[in-house]
Amino acid sequence: MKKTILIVLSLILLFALIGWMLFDLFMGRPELEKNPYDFGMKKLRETQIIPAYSEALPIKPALKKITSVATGPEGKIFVAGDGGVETFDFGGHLLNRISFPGIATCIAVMNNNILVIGMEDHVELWNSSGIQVSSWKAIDTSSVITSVAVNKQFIYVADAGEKIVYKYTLQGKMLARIGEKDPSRNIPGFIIPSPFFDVAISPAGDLWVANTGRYKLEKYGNDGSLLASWGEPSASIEGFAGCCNPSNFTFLPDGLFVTSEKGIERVKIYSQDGKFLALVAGPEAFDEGTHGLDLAATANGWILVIDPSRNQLRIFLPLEKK
Amino acid sequence: MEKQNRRQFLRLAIRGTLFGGLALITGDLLFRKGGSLFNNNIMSGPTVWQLDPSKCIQCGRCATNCVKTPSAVKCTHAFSMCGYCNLCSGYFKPGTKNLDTGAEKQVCPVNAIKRSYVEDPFFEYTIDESLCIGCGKCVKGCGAFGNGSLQLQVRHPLCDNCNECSIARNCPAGAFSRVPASDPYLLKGFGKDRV
Amino acid sequence: MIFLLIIVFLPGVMAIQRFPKPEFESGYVVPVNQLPVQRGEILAWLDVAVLLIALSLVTYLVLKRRSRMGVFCISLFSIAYFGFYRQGCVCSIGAIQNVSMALFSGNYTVPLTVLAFFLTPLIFTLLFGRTFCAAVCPFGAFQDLIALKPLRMGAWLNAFLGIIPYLYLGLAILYAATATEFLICRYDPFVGIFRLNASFGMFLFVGLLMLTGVFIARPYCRFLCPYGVLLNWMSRFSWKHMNITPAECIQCRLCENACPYDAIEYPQVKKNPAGHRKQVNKMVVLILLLPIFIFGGVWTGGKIHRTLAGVNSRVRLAHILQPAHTTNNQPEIPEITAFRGSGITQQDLIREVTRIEHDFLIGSRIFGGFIGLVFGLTLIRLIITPYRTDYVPNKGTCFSCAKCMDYCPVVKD
Amino acid sequence: MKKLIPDIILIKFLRRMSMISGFFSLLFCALICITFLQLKRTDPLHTPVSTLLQEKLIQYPSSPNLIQEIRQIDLLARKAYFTSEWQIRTGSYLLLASLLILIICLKSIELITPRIPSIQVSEQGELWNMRKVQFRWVLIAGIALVSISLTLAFFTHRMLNGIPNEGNVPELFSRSRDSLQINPVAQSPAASIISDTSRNKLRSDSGKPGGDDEYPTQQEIRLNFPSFRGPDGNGIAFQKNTPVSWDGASGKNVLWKKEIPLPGYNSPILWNDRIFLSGSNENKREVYCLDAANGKILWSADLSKIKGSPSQNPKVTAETGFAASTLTTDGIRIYAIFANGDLSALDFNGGIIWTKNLGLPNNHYGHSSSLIMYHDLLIIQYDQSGSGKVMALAGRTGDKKWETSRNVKVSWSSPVLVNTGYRTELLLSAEPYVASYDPATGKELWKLDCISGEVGPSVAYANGKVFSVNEYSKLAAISLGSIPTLAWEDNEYLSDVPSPVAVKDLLFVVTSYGVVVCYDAITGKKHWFKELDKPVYSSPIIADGKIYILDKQGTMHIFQADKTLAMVAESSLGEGSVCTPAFGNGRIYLRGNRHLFCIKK
Repeated sequence: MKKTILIVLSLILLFALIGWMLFDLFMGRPELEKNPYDFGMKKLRETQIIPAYSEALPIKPALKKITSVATGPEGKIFVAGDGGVETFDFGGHLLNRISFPGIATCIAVMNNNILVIGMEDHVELWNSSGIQVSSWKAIDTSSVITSVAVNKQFIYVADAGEKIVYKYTLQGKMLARIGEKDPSRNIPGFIIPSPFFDVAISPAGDLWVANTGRYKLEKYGNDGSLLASWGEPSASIEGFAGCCNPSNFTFLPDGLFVTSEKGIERVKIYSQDGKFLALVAGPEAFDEGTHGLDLAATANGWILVIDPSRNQLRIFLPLEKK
Repeated sequence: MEKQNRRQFLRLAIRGTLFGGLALITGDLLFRKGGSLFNNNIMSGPTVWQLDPSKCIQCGRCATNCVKTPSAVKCTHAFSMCGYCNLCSGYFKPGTKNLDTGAEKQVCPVNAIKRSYVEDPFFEYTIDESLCIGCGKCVKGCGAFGNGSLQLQVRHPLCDNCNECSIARNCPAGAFSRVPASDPYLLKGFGKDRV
Repeated sequence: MIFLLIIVFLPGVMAIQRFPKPEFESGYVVPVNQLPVQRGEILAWLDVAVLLIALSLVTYLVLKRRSRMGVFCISLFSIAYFGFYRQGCVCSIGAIQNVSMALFSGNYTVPLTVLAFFLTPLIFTLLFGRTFCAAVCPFGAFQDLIALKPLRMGAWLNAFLGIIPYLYLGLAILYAATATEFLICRYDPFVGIFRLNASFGMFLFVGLLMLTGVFIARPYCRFLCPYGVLLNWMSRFSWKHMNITPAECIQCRLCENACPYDAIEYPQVKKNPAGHRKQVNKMVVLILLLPIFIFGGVWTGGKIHRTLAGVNSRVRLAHILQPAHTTNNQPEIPEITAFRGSGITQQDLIREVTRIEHDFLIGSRIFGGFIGLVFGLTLIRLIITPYRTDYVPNKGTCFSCAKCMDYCPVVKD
Repeated sequence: MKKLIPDIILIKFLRRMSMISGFFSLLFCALICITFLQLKRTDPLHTPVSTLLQEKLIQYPSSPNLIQEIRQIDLLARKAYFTSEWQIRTGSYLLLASLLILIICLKSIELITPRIPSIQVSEQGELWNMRKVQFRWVLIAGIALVSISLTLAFFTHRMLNGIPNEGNVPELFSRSRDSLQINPVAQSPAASIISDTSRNKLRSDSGKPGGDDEYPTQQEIRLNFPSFRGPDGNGIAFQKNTPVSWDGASGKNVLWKKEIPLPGYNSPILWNDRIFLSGSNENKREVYCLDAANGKILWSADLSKIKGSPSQNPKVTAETGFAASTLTTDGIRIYAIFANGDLSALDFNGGIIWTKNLGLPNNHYGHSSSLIMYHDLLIIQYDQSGSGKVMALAGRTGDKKWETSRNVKVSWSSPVLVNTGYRTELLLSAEPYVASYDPATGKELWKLDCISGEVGPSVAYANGKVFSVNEYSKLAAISLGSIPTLAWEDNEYLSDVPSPVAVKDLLFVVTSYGVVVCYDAITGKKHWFKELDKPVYSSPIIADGKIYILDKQGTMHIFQADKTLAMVAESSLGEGSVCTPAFGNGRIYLRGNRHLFCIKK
């Protein structure tokens, strides 16, 4: 008698175990158990304030890997990428395409429509009809040119490899190295942990450089002296979030800063003295993990953003003031 | 007794067939194109499990799903990719102000990352694998903001090399795969691709 | 032996072309990642050697020396080696899956050592009976150890539960062949013990299984083990199988209750009261019914193929991606994040899933047919009149553990 | 040979040993379980206390004692974590050891105890009956197995069918698709039906909002005409053998006509044997229920003074009126909205279930967006100058389930609910964009700037393409996909009142000045166009493969919904109309300026 009870019990146990196996196999939902070690990215990517801009139809260049955008005179949009440069009008219609081997990492445009194109380790000048004007010699084997800026007399080249900004004449003669560590002139030097290193010329004609390792934008004079700087690290909307930000920046016609960040992808507008003004596009507008949102602004205040992850030129228009 | 003999013979026949079956299977496995003997994709040796950091999304299941506790998956630091940032987003919680090694500022749940001063403004970050539980929090932070030099990898001396890895089964990104034991590691950023 | 685990440090040989790191003025040198590797292949072959030796030793002990004690000692060894040292992960049972995956899904080739682990026991069994189960298989040995109060079960229970291994085998092969997952390893109760480490679910699982194992001897081997099915087939037609008595059986009936696995067949000399003709008719009917059994299985298989496919991770993903799951209030499911990152379109996934489900349709039909066949044959087997004069082990289910031998008073002169 | 210890004592001792070790092994087992659960639940850094303090720290950064506190707690937490890990490890060793002792003891007891050969008669009994029993049980096992697997298959089946299928899917899916095909509409109805049912299932087991409330299946809805421009609000009717020729003047094929007491530009809706519509003037608001068989007004509900209804009237133009929004129903309740934002839910007998006022719409022509149901959610597009929004109320209670604000200008278009293959999307059109929302949660799925001006027409949808049009703006075709993009656009023929309608690869645009254009939906090239030279305000409906266009003077122009221009018939109502027809089986219900007509073959 006792035997049978034992047998029955152990059999029930056996069946229970098999039942559990089946249940676990067919009904188990591993994907629903939450991650106890969540970094909290989702929370970080939530923005509290509404963007002051709305997105228009993006331009989809035919280039494989787009890297950089610039606006030229008479409202042309130049998009540089792997194997060439494409020119668009505001309607997003392709005007013409320049093709060349190699990746154009950055682009700037002179008033006479000459394109200044930064390749991996050297700079090339092209005219808008697709004829190469000149190709300068490589700066250094370790060079990684991430940005070029141009004003009337000079071309400034940001080299993330050498962590320095070079000042050239329009003909390609190197004049100076800007931003080298120099305690005597209390220049801290650039810290560039990753290949995001942007330069731009403000409408006032000043040279601004993004010192991403220090989360600051720095203003340099003609003599290479550090004139001003602003910016501080912060996950909140006013600051630059974490490492290597702002990854890119540009200026609006009225001299306001437009900055873009990676990590928490967002495009923001700051006043001349570095006060946060408005959000152009928050993280929800971009795929998570999008790096290198290169920026340009048009004369009528549109903001053009390179989206490498979607390989699109995103266009943001200001909402009319209420 | 001839009935017995018939039985005997029948058994012999079936035994033969069974043996033949085994032989067939083996032969196929060994000699077919890409079989265990004459194959060109060097998989016939023992295999190990490999985590592809470029697919990894740091869901934290390496920490929770490994048959070992703590997990055999550890954070590996590819120093040659590290920016040696002062504010390391893999080390500090986002939005940390004054940068010291205070517990309230650290991302790592088990204090497995050591932060040591190199020179202004550079800091070295090393992983103490005896503490690391492979949760990938730091990897997330480093990948999102920095160069992604912190990466999860299966540490093979610790790994039991199960026939089926229970992390692999639950990996949402399918980042695990069997690879020849000859080169078990795969670190992102080595080779051509730039960060 | 544990210290044989070799650790190789790869120097920073890999050419690194990358964004240049900061240049340090303090002469700081960037450390090299140290990437130690797995234990070498030689050791895998060593395992095979150990397996071979253990097998032949056990076979010798059972068939020639008839020593239970020896078998017991070997079983302790294999628990120690294959179990606790090798952590139960050089495993013939699991090897079924590697083999079937290699057979059916192209891009996987089975390592030779694994193949060896799959074949050796089968061949040995084909020659000498299930001596592998007796003491070499760590799982069997372990259960043998904890079978403290084995109770005998009715023959009908054995028949009833005896079906389960076939299902387990079928499923395991189905999932391995579709490269879905390794079912046997996933629900392998004993590795947890050998590793002293398991998920909580498995921990309970093995605990309870051990509890049953105290009263039902070798529950896994008899009512779950898929490899047991293959061994059973082999053993049935083995060349030399151990016998209870060394010489002539004297019908002393001392061994009647000796076997904790109900694997002893009693003498059967009486004719069937139902009469021979009736029996033959029954037989004929069953044989005619066999195709129907099979088709029934195929049909059922076709019906449940979607359910079975639901286990596949890709199919699961396709379900998860349904919008009902993606609401913005709870944190996003990692599967979805990963899918978005992967750059595969939903259409591609669907196409893939459709293909997988199609494979499963075929697979589960075959599976169903197989099970149908098993049923049919089992029933037929139950019709056949055995004719036995002696107490003999059932060559299919006998584990050749030599327990019964000690009960036999007969001595070889 | 003499033993050192007599067996009896030895056995006693062993018994004790085994008892003790057994007890300990159980103990260790329990302990391991407990610590294990502790360990799995905690991530060292996220003890509730520390997280609390962390939040405090964000408020007062650099308060030293707070930091101190956190660090201590943190240290403790980590200690606890690692000790519990250690405990488990040692625990399992101990467990193993005790088990070993236990086994050894019992084994040796077994060895020592002299074994008396037992020859009790085995309980096995006769082999034959034994075999019989075995036979029976194997059969039972077989039957059990089959039934289990079938039930399993049955219960998981629907869920497994929920896989999205759209575009060129392999035959395995497409077969099941044809079998469920009910109509020539572009997006596979099978897909929508299946995914909807599956969503119901998933919803009910994940307890989503309103999961408790029942609502009609897609098939039921498609047998009726429960909202403006058909079940999905996209101008597609699913009824067959619809009448084509009638004459209001002579009463040919007019089953009945009934005068509607109060004016209103809203269109009739149909559920089973009942028709619902509303009428209103400055100070009276009414909902009417008519018997579809004879046009008798079964009841009329007076909604003139409901709670919270604003005192002053909204300013509306004669072209819009006070009751421009069409009602909707879920087969259980009828929902009506009026130009002053009064919203009410009625039961099928005219009883008022709930009412509320959404606030006087700030809309210079008068609010005219119609209502639509998603499952048990009442969806309201409420775009007004200054504050655009779309919201969903629980049909049963009127509680707000979600509300999403829209950064748009005021609009007069109506929501469209279509299944785009693997999800149901709520499509709204207003300057500056066409936007899509998840009707279950209100989460914005996508938006695209492509429309401007005072948007009146609602969107059309077919085959993964959304079409939106407006006068002085453009006709935009948006192709969906991971990122919706503008497929093509045109600005030759634009409409400011009638909505476009699309089917398969054809798009029909009817302009308010009376031109019908048939576009190729994929490329945007025109197949044909026809000038009706009469203005059209009513929106075209495609039913039974024909497109029905009702002009302002009440003449119905019926064409084949086809690449080539083929006029089917022209039938006049004898009364002007600006309303959109509703289709029942074999019938059409038309609201003229004064009467409601029922047309029957």
